[in-house]
Parts: sequence; C-alpha cells; structure tokens
Amino acid sequence: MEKLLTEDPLVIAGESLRSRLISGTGGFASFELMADSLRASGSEIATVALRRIEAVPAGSGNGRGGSLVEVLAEAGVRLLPNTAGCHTARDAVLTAKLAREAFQTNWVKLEVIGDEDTLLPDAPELLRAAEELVDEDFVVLPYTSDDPVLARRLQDVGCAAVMPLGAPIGSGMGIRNPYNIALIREAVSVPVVLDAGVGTASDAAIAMELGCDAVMVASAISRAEDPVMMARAMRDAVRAGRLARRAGRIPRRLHAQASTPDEGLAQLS
Amino acid sequence: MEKLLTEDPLVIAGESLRSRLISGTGGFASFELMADSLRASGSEIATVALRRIEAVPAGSGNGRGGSLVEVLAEAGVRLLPNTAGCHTARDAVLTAKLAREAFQTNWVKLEVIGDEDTLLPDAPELLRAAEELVDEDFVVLPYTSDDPVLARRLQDVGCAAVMPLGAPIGSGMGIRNPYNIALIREAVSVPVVLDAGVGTASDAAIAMELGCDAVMVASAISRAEDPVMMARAMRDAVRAGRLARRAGRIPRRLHAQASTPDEGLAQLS
Amino acid sequence: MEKLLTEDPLVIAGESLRSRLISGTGGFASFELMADSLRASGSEIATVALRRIEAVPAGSGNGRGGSLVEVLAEAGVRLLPNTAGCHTARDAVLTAKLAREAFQTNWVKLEVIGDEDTLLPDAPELLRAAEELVDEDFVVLPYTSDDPVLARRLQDVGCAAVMPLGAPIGSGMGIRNPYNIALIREAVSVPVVLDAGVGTASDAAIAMELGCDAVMVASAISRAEDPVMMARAMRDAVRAGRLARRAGRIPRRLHAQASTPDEGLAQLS
Amino acid sequence: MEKLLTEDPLVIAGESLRSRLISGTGGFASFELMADSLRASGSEIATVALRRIEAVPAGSGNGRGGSLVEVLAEAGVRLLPNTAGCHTARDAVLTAKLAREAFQTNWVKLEVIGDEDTLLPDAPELLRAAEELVDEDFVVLPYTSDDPVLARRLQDVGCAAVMPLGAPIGSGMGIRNPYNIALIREAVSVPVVLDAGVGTASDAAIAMELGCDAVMVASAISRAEDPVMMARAMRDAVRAGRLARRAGRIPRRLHAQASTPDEGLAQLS
Amino acid sequence: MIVLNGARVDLPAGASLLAALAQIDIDEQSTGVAVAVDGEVVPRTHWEAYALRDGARVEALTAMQGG
Amino acid sequence: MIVLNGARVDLPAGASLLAALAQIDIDEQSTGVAVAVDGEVVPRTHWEAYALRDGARVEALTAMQGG
Amino acid sequence: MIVLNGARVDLPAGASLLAALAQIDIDEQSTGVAVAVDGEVVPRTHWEAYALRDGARVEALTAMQGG
Amino acid sequence: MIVLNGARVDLPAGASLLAALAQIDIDEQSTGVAVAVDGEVVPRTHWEAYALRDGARVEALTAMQGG
Repeated sequence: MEKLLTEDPLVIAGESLRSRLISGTGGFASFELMADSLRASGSEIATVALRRIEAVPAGSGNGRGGSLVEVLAEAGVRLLPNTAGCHTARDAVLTAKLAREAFQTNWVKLEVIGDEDTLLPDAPELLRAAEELVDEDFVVLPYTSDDPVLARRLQDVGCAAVMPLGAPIGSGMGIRNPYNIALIREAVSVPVVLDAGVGTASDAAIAMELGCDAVMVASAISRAEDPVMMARAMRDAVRAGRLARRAGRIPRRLHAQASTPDEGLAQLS
Repeated sequence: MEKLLTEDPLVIAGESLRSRLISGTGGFASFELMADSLRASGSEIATVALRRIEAVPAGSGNGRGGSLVEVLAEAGVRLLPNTAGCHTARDAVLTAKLAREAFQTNWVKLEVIGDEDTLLPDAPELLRAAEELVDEDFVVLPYTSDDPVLARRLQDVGCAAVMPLGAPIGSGMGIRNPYNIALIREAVSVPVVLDAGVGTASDAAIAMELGCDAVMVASAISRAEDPVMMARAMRDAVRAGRLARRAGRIPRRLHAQASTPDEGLAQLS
Repeated sequence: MEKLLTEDPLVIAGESLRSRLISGTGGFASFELMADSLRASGSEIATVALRRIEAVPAGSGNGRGGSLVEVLAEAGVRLLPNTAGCHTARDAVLTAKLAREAFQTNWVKLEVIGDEDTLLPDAPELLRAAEELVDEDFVVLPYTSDDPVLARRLQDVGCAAVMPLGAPIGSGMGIRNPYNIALIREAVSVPVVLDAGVGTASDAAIAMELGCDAVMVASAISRAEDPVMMARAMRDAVRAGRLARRAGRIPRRLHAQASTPDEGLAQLS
Repeated sequence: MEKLLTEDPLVIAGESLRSRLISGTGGFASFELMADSLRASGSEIATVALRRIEAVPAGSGNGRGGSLVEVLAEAGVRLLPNTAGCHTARDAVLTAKLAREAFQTNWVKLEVIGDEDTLLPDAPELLRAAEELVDEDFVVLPYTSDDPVLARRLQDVGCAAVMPLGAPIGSGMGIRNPYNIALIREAVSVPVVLDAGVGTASDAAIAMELGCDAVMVASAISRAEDPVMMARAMRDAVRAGRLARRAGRIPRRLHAQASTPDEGLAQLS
Repeated sequence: MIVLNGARVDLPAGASLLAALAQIDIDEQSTGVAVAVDGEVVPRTHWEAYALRDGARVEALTAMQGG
Repeated sequence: MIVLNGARVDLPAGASLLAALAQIDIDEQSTGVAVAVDGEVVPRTHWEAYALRDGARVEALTAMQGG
Repeated sequence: MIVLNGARVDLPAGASLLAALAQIDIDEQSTGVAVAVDGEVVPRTHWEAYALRDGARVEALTAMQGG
Repeated sequence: MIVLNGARVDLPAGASLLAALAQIDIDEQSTGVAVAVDGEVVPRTHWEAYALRDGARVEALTAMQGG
C-alpha cells in the first residue's frame, strides 16, 4: 500500500500528506490510548483545542498542554488547532490567533457553533470568520454544514479546504445526506474533508466513495470499546473507499446480471 | 495486519482461512486480469462454474477448463465449484457430483435459481438440494435469500455456512435489507457469508459490521473499471468492517455529543 | 371520492371491494374502540383468529366469539379468518377448515410461522399448505415473505392474492425492502396486499405507490395512541398512495429543475 | 373530515387556514388544468412569480398576468408571491415590494438562490433579505435549506414561518434528510412548511409525520402525468400525515410483536 | 374421560359430542363456533350423533380478535 | 430614449412613465401590475406625474405561473 | 449415434465412452473434467469400460469462470 | 487586581503580564501556551514589558484534547 499512497497523496494548501484520515484527540481515556490509536490510524494530522491553563504545583508539568503537545509530537502527528466552543466570528478569530501564537502554525480548523444541542455551524458567522482569517494569512479549514452553496462561498473567500459534516458531532449517524456531499464535491475544487458524524468504518468508506478527499474522525475512535482496533478499521476503511472511488464501481441496477454466463450450460435432465 | 488476521481466522467446516473475502472468477477480461485481481484481493477461495467442453484443434490446450484450474492454482486460491444455472434440486445435485469428480473437492456453493430476471433462489428446491448433498457428504454453502427462517432451515439440515444475498446478483445495490442480515446473524451459528449485491467497498464493510463472517464478491471486482484496484479496495473494506465490528462502535444518537469538552473554555469577549 | 373508488375497485377472487385497506382486529382496548376504528378506516374486510372457547357462567354470552362476530357484522365488515399461531401446514389446513365451519367462508388468510422472534413465514410449509387449501376450494391469501420467487410459486399453485410482509409483524418498521415489493408486483398478476410492518400512514402510501393493490394494517392502528384517528390516517394514506400510483409521478433527479421559468425575469440591478 | 380540519387549522401570521397544502402554479400545460388541480388539491394558497409584461396587440388580454390573477381568484386561492430568480437580498427585497404593489398583499415567499444547478438558497443573503422585509412589515415565508440553525435565525429576525427544502426544487427526491426536518421542528415555534423535493404522495405524508405544519407542492403535481389526480393524492396524503402525527404512531422495533395473542391457541396435532 | 380444550372432563361412556360441548355452553344453535375431534373437523349436524371415544381430544373454537 | 423591460424605446424628452407604459397597453386601471424605475418601485398613483429621465430603466411586471 | 454436449455424433455400435470423449480431445489424463451419461456421473476409471447405448446423452464438463 | 483565567488575582500596581503568569507557573520558556489581554493576543516577547492595567482580563491558554 505504501507505494500506492505515495502515488495518490492528499494535498492541502501545498502540503502533501500520505494519510487521508485526520484524527481528533478528544474523548480518550488516557494519553497512552490516544497515542496508540493515533499510530494505529496512520493519521498525520490531529486536532487540538485551546483551553485555560490550570494552576498546578510549581515544577510539575502535569495537566500542562505542553505535555499533550509532546505526546502528539512523539506520535508523529502535526497539530491542527480548532476553535471549538466559539459561537461568534470574533471569538473564533481571536482563538485562531492564540493558537498560532501557541503552536506556531497558521493552520486552523475553524468552528463557529450556532446551536448547543446539535453543535451545527452558524453559516453567516462562519463565513465572516473565514474571510477575516484568510486575510490574516491563515490556512482555514472550516467545519461547515452540508450546504453546497455555503461550501462554495467558503472556497470563494479563500478557504484551503471545506469540512462538511455528515451528521452532528458525536452522533455516529454517518452521512445523513449523501446527495449533498456529492453536490459539494461538484461545487468546489478545494479538498473536501468529511467531518463529524462518522460512527463506524463503513461511514468513512462511503465518504471517500462519494468523492471526499479525506475524513476526520474523533468520537468514533476515541469512544469505541476498543479505540486502537477502531483506529485500524478507520485507516483501512478510508483506504478502501479511496481505492473504490478511483477503481470505478459498477452501476446499480434493479434486476440481476449473471456473473456466470449460461453459454455451455449442460442439459442434465 | 498479518498478526491480527491469524488471531481472527474464518473457520468453515473445520478449515481455517485468513482471508474473509471470497472471489468470483466470472466477468474478467482476461485470465491475467483475473489472476492479478485475485492476488490483490488476498482471497484464498474462488468460485468456478461447470460448463461443456468445446471441441478444439487437437493438441491446443486453449479454452480448456484445465488451463483455468491451472491459473487459479498459480494464483494460490482453492476452487469452490458452484451450481450456477441450475433451476431444480435434481440438476444442482448432479452438478455438484460432477464438480466433485472434476476437482476432487466436496465443497460446493449451492445455487438453485427460481427466476431468470432476478436470479433469486428457489427456497423449497434449495432446501431439498441442500439436504440431499449433506447426505452425500458434501460441504454445502447455499446461496440463499435474506430470509432468516430459510437460513435457519439450511443450518438445520447440515449446511456448513449460509450465503444470503444482499441484493440480486450483479445488481450492485449493496445490502437492501440490513435488518434481515442482522436477523440471520442472530438465527444461525454457522458462518454467514454475504453473497451477491456488493457494488463497492463500503457494501462489503457494512456486511462485516452487520456480523457477517465473510463476503463473496464477483462482478463488483471483475466488472469495475480497474478490477485490480477494486480488489484491493474490497480486501481493505472487509478487513475494516471486521475490525469495526470487533472494536464496538459508538451508539447512534439524534443530537450531538461534543468531542471537545467546554471545561476551561476561555472568556474572550 | 365515492365516485373515484367505485371507478377503481379492488377485485379479489371475483369479489369487488371499494376499500383497499384491510384491518386486523387484534390489540384494541375494547370492542367499542375496535368498531369505531373499523368504521373510521372504511375497511370492508377484517381478520379474525380462532381460539378455544372458554367456559363461562351459563346464560352469559360474555367472552363468546359470537359477540365478536356480531360486533364485526354491525361494523359492516366481512370476516377474514387467519391461521395465526400455526407452525405447520397440517395445523394451518385444519384451522382453515374449522374457520370455514365456524364462519361459513372459504376465504382464509394463511399464516404458517417459522420463527417465534420474527414471526416470519416458513416458505416450504406455507407453499404446501397453500396448495392443499386451494385443492379444497379455499380462497387462499397467504402471508408471505418479500421473496418474489415464493410469491410467484404461491400464485402458481392457485392463491387468490399474495400478502408479502413489509417488515416483521408489529415491528412498525415500514417497508424494509421496497425493491422486493416492486419485484413481486412485476412477478405476479394476482392482487398484492402489503401485510405486516406498516407503522404509520406514509408506510401505507408507499406500499400503494410501489404497486400494491391493498394494504393490511393491524397493530399500527390498534396500538396507536388514538386508534380511531390513526384509522382515518390509514384510510387517507391508502387512497393517496393509490391515486399517486395512478397519476404517474415525476422522475427523481439529483439536481434541481425550476418550477418557475426564468423567461421574462426582471433586471432589477 | 371537514369537522376534523376546522378543529385543527393551520395558523400563519394570525390567518387561519383549513388546508395544509400550498400549491405552486408553474409547470401546468394550461390555465384550465391548473385551476382544476388547485380545486382538487383543496389548497387555499398558491404561489405566483413576477415577470416582465410582454407587449401584446392592443385590446387582447392574452398573456396578461391579470388573467392569471383572475383564474386563481376564481379557483378560490389567495396569491402568495415569490421572489424566484433573485440571487441577492437587494433584488429579492425589491421584488417583494413590487409584488405588494401589484397584488396588495404583504405576504411573500422569499427565495434568494445561491446556485443555478441546485437552486439552493444562499444563507447569508436570505437572512439579510428576511430581516429587511420584516422591517418593512412583510409577512415573510423564507424558502430555506434544511439547516436547523439557519431556520432558528430566520425565526429570530421575525419570519412568520420557515419553508425548509426536502430536496432541490423539482428533483422529486422527497426528504433527503428527515433528521434535519425533525431538528428544525424542535428548533422553531413558527409553522414549518416543507418546501421543494416532494415527488409523490408519501413524501408529503412523511413531511407531516415529521412534524411539519404544511407542505408546499409544485412540480410534483403540475408535471405529473395526471396533475388533477396527483393533486387529489397530495390533498389526501397531507391529511393522512397530519392525522398520523396527531394519532401517535407505534414505536419501531427490530423484532416482531404478535397482533394475535397465543392465549387459547388450539392443540391440533 | 375426554380432553376438552385441554382440560380433562369426565363423561359417561359413549357420551355424545353435543353433551361434551354442553359443558362450555355450546349447542347446535351457537354461532361462530367450530369443533374438531382428534384432529378432524366435526360439522355441527353430527355433534348429537357423534359418540366420543374415551380419551378423545376435543377442540371447540370460536373467533378471537387477531392480526 | 428609455429602456422598458429590456427594450429601447424612443420617447419625447420628459415623457411620463404613464406614456411609456402605454407602449405595452398598461394604464392605471391595469390589475396585477407593478412598475420599478431605476430600481425603485413607483406606485401607480405616481405614473402620470413621473417624468422619465433619458436612459431610465423601467421594469413593468405582472404575475406569472411559478413555483 | 449419441449426443455429446448437445451435438449428434455418429459412433460404431457399442463404442466406449472413452472413444466418444476422444472426439473432443478428452482422455483419462485430462484434468478438471467430469462426465455424465444419461444424467449419471461416470467416474473416469469407467470411461474405457463404459459401452454407450445408441442415443446416449453424454455431458462432458469442465471449469469455466463463474459467480 | 486583575482577572486571570476567570479568577481574581491581586497584584501590585503596574505589575507585568509576566508576573501575573508566574501565578500559574508560566514563563517565556513555557511551550504550547498563548496569552490574550482584554481580547488581544500578547506575544511572549512582550510579556515582560506589558504592564497590566487594573482590572485587566488575562486569558492564558494551552492545548487540550479536542474534536
């Protein structure tokens, strides 16, 4: 497979990646489980959030984000900061700037949430924040709804990729509206990364078959009964879906088409 | 993965197999493409049909089934003869006996077709043929509908596995009724091999996630634009679906569940 | 609507019916609620089961099936006895004969159950019982799986209609495999009555749109929070689905087609 | 039904309506067919577009919108002008004002299109136009995507109802994402009118079962083979879906639940 | 002794089916009722003449609400 | 010269909107009609008094069957 | 005359199955082949001894790509 | 008095941001950390020179596991 994947890299903002699976870091029972899962997933990028530093006994490095950053560095993944928890363009932009300061990366997974129950994005605020961050030279990967028009607008303001949701974050419902994902694939030329909703391996494969360039998975791995095994499953599923998309599937038909021809059929009775 | 798969073998009639993907041999443009696809798929078993020998110029081995058998042997797969084209228990039983004579195997993929348009099985004839072949010491793998009661009856008469269809042969429609496949998984203890209907990689992954022990793929590989690449996709998809089943997926929920907790969220405005 | 429905009657075994909704009588909280629901549904046929007479204080007519028969007669529906609870052809045939004796009707809804969990039919036993009852001059309406081949066999042995399931009895899952219902519609010329699985009104409409000639509804009405209102809903839904089938629906397309043409569009800016 | 429906009116902006089906007027082969279909549908509201007047021979009233207005008045429906064809808030607002001038109604179905292929709305422009029209005392019914957050924002700026799409206009694909329609129902308190995507009767019933207060149908009626019959089907389907929603459907379950109890089952063998 | 709807019932030797059915208030006028003895239908016109063997299994059935 | 529904129409200087609309048989009695000049609605009560500037863009709209 | 894979073949009376199979270049060394006469399997060890009746229906089968 | 990550902290007038951060064991060598004062990012190179106004709102953030 190595050969194959280097033949078929994912390119975002000029950076070439071998893995088409982006992992989240939330929801793991331990740093160790997180690190093992990340290795098993083959991911080269992992998302992190920004939160307040808690005062800790002097000297001890515990609970320090620093240690998380170190663990991720050891796991060989690059950080993709997100703006999770932001409800306005203003907060999201400031959070992105703090992340750039903290991690020396101008990449950001832009989240502007519009509703607490569904954690769905707020379209107008998202578009406003994206525009502003692009002006500030960020590489913006917006978490967006599955609206093809909004995806196009986000590309038009300069986003490096779009990250439409398949279903609400953590719902595990898979891709509720595959038609819209297919329409987004038609509507934009930047990479499409399916984000949110993946519940199991086949969901990731379907995303790739629909034409997504990559898949982001968080809870489906970290909250699975066996996160490391699910990480392997996701790695294989993304690979399978990508290969299937490129291989050109057979058409769907209502009736059967024999895979064994009748020519030469014996007359036995 | 090697390690993993030897940990988790597929066992049919006491035989242990490392691959959970069974391939068909029909529909390939050439023996070479067939052999390359079989290797790429990792399959250890491939189905063949029985047809009349055509008279050929003496000496030439062309068109001889012999050469097909040799190609498959070189590709390292064992033969699983089918009874494709049979419409009665009588014909299917005789065909199975001829296959045993020709290939020295008592394994048979039992097909008794009830309708030309859909190539769906004929339940009563299928059950009759299965019973008779079990009495004749065959290892019977029946191609059956997705009817859980029929699957149970087939197990009860001694079939070594059941091969329910996901959708009509060659239709590429995937698994039209996942509930029935799940009910079959509950209804029988013998291996369940999803047969017919797989159109692309995610269909194979879904079958495994539903609890199937293996997947049979024919046209979806041989008639794909790039059969070798699709064979790779199917190999990875079966692996992904099996791992996901074992890893224990997260539950589905209508609303969202944050993968990034709000604790420590900054007050930026 | 009167005019319309007399224009488009349902004909089973030469009998012409104005309603395409057949109701069950099980699961109602009271005879009164049952009668009101039957009237609201517009059904002309209602199924009943046969069970042992319980000894009761002399004189009292309570608990007597007789009273059920009378209530149904008052509600203006004809009885359709079923063979619910039978697991063999032999029991089903005897039950049908007892029903003929008890209710002076040679119509029977034939049920031969193969599994307690799913209450799915046993294909070979069902076919055997159907054949025997047709020979005994019964009008046989078999409750069958959604297997098009079995439906065809049932027609071939002389059944007056076929009653394929949409989903297991009482599951309320709707039509799990619409493709098979459409294939059954193609496979037989006798009336197709969708039986079992209907959970709400749209399920009944979908059945009719798929080409079913009628729909049988039991639990979806009797166990609804408001059975009389749900009976009305089912009446309207069956009518709607039938009309829609006859009216010829528009094709499905991935993209949009304007319902408002652009010709004459103003240039406002 | 009359009694029932007056018991359960649809109220938009204080106006009480007996029909929960809103019809489009585009795509009919003739004014006569349009009028007959509107009558058959029972609709009390029909949408119209605004287009340029074409010069015609003096005296002749042909091709005059006037005549369309008269035909609709005779059919007993009130006009709901739309802003079809507008791609900016500015154009949509001006079109709404022209409609108010032409038809003396302050109701408007607000459409701001973002993409020609899918005719999907442009979220930020739509929200801007809605806000402006509410300030100008319009009763605004916005055609929106199935985004629950956007629906909430539209309610918050004062829209009298929201009209989420089930699928692209004229696609006949039904409701591609029923989860989002259910989430919109939870997210807003104003009436939810399912707009666009309905292809056949069951789609309209499903919309009502999901909790929509009404359904808008255009091409599915006007482009059906028999528009008048399809209009009847839609009328009945909307009624059926509404009744089913109110009646309280049974839960879905994987396994069966007998509608005929086993108590008193005979021992026949 | 016979078995009527699963319950043992003591009857004089050679008692008629009609006599047995009387135990559960069934007679030839009862509507919506059918009877099988030892797995065979016995039409109501034969109930009086039908002499039950010792141990006969009688099933007397009627309509019940059902699917 | 003005532009009426996209077509150039020659009119005497300072002609009224009402005069322009007469070209397409519209007058103050016409029902179901609305008019915008240069992107602003002009109520019918102003048609007669409204003097069109040279090059004015007039849109005269009416109802058409639609979604 | 016999029928070999659906085609009429003229053979001397009492010819052996082996002789018939020679028509299509099949002998006891051929691999992946099986033969039925009049609906019954004939093991290759019997081909030489098996005398074909006049009109015998011979099916000689081999592997073909399939399902 | 300033507010550091939501908690009131008493500091001498004109104390530096660096002094405030010391309360939570952060200094210019700390990795994976960023700081905003009153809604504006303050680069670590300015922490020492930055004199906090009374009531300044300081947010000191670092990486946390997330979506």
